[in-house]
Amino acid sequence: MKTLTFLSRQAPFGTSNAKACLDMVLASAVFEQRVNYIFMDEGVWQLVRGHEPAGIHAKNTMAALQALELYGVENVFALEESLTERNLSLAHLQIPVRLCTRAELSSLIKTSDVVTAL
Amino acid sequence: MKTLTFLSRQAPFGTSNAKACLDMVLASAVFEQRVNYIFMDEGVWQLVRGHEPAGIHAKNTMAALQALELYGVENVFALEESLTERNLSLAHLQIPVRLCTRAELSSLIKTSDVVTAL
Amino acid sequence: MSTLHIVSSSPFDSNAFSSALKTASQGDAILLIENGVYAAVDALQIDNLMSGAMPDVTHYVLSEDVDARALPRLRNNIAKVDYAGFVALVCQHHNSVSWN
Amino acid sequence: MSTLHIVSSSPFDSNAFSSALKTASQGDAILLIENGVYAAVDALQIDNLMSGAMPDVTHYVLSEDVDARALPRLRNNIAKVDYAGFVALVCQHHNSVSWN
Amino acid sequence: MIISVMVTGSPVSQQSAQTALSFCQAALSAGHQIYRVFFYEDAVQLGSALNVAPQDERNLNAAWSEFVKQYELDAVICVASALKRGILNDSEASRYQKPAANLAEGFDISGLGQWVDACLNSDRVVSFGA
Amino acid sequence: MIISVMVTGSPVSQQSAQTALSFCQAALSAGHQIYRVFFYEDAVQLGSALNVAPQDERNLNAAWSEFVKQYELDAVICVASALKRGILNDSEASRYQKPAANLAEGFDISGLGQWVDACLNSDRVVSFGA
Repeated sequence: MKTLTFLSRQAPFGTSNAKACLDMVLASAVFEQRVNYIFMDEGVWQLVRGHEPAGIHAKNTMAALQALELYGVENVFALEESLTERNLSLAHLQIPVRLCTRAELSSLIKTSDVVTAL
Repeated sequence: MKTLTFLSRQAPFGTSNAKACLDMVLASAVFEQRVNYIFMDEGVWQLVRGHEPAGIHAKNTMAALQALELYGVENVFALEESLTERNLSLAHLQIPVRLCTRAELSSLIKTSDVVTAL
Repeated sequence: MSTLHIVSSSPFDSNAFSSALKTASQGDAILLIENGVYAAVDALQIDNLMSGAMPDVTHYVLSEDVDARALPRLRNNIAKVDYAGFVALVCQHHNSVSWN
Repeated sequence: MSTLHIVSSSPFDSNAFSSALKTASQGDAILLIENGVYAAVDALQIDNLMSGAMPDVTHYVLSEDVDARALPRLRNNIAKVDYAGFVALVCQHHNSVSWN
Repeated sequence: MIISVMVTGSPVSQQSAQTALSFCQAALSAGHQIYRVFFYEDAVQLGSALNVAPQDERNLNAAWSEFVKQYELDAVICVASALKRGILNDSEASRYQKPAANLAEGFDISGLGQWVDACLNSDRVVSFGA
Repeated sequence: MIISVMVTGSPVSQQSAQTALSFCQAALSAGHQIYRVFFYEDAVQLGSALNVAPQDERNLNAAWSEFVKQYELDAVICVASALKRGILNDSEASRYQKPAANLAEGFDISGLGQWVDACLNSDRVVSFGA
C-alpha cells in the first residue's frame, strides 16, 4: 500500500481542476491506497457550505465530498492558514475536515509516496 | 476608422496569450485601424532583449515585434510601473516602446472603441 | 466616456483584480464574475488592495457566480447584478476590458 | 526523505511560488521551470517572498527556460540545471510536488 | 444595440464559454442584436462535434450549437486556432489530407479578420476569456 | 529508476506538454525507464490526429506520437477527459455513434486507474501541469 497525497489548490467552478482532483482521489480510493486529501490556497473555497451552481449550469460536487468517508477517504484536511487568509472558519464549511498547519502539511508531503497538486 | 487597443498582459512562451495578442494586433493593422499595443503586467517580459527559445522548441516572435512599424502599428507602449516592479528598464528591451504611466493607460483605454486584454 | 472592467480571476491567485483596480478611473465600473467574485469577500487581503482604489468607481458582482460559490460575506458597497444587469452594464459603458 | 518542489507559474501572477516556498522544509529543493523562472529574478517583490523562506532549501532554475526568456539578472544562490539535471533532481528526492 | 462577443477559454476546463452563452442569451432577451460570436484560442473546441458529455453534466458544445442555430447567429471559429487544435470542416480536412472533419453544425471557420470586422460593426464588444 | 509522468496542460496554449516531452527524453537518455505517460484534462488533446501545425511552428502532437512509438511507451489518454473534449478511438466513436474517430497512433484511451497503477509501480512520478 502506498500513500497518495492530493493538494487541491483551486477554487470550484471557475476551472475544472477541483473536479479533476476529486476524480483522482476517488480513483485512488478504489485501489485501496492510503489517501490524504488536502484543501489549501484557493481550494478551501470548495468546502464552503451552500453552493448553488445551477445558475451557472455547473454540477454541485458537495455530495461527492460528503461521501468521501464511504469511499474510504478518511484523511481530509484544510490548511488553516488558507482559511484564515480568506476570513473562513470551520463554521463556514459543509464537510468535516481536520485543520492542518503548514508544518503538518510539509510533514504529510514528506511521508507520501506520490503527491499530486491540482 | 476605429481605435482598437490591445493590452498584452502575459509572459511569452509559458502560455500562448502573447502570440494570440500579437496576431490580433497584426490583423487589426491589416484593416488599417488605429491600433494601440500596450505591454503591461507580465506582458513586459515579451520585450526583453535576447530571447533564445530554441531549447524549449518555441518560436521567437521578436522579429514580428520589431516589424510592427512596417505593419503600421506605431503606438507601442510599456507600462512603466510593470517594468519597475520587475526591475526592468528601457535598456533591457529589444524594441523601441514608449513608456506610459497608469494614468496614461487609463486615458488610452477611455479613448478606445474596443479594448482587448490577452 | 466610461469603461466597464470585467474581472474573472481570483485576487488571491492572480493580479487581474489588482491591475483592474489600479487602471479603473473616475466613472468606470468593475464587475466581478466567475472566480473574480472572490474579490467581493470581506478579507484583509482584499482590503489592502482596495485601499489604493479610485473613489468614484462602482463595484458590481454577478449574482449567479456568488450563489454558485456561496460567498459567506460580501464587503460593503458592492451591488449584485444578474446576467440581464451584466448586459445593461455593458451597454451603459462605452467599452469594456476583460481582466482574466 | 526530501521533496522536489517544481514551480511553473510566475510569482508576479500566481501564488504557486509563494505556496511552494512556505511548504518546502529542510532538505527540500525548489526547481523553477516555464514561467516559474521569473521567481529567479532579482526584484523587490521576490525578495519579499524570499524573506519568509526556510534556510536549508536549495533553489534551482531550468536553464532552457531561462535562456528562452533571457532573464536579465538572477538572484544569488540559485543554481542552473538543464533537462538532464531536472531528471537527476527528480531521482535525488523521494517525491515531487508540481505547483502550477 | 449591436453586440459582438469573443470567447477564448476552453469550454471544458474553464467557465468562460458558459458565461459567454448566458450573456448572449440575456442580450437577446433584452432586445439587443448579436452581430457575431468569435471563438479564439482554446474556445475553438466548442466547435467539435465529437465531444461526449457525462450524462449528469451539461453538454456545452451542444448548447452553443443549438443556440447559434436557433437564432441564426454568425458564429465564427478562428481558423488558425482551430487547425492547431484539430478542429476541421470538410474543406480544411481535405486540404490537409486529414481522415475526418469534426466541425459541429452552426459554426463557420474563418480568419481573424472576421473579428476585426465585428469590432468595426458593433456598438459593444465583450471578451470572455482564458 | 522507473518513472511515470502525468501531463495536464493544453498542448497548444501551455508549455507543459513540451516540457514533459523534453523531460521524458532526458530521462531515457539517462538510462531510466518510463513506466507510463498519462494524459489528463486538457492534455488529452495531444492525442488528436486531426491537428495541423503552422509550417514554421513545432507540431507537438506529432512529436509526442513519434516519441511514444519510437520507444514503445505506454501512453494513456484519460477516457473521461477525452470524451468531454472530443478525442475518440474507433470503439468510443462507434459506442457513442459519432461520425469519426480522431485518436493518433501510439496512444491508448483508458481510465484513471491506469494512473493510480502507475503511481503504485513507479519509483518516481512527476506532473506537468495546467
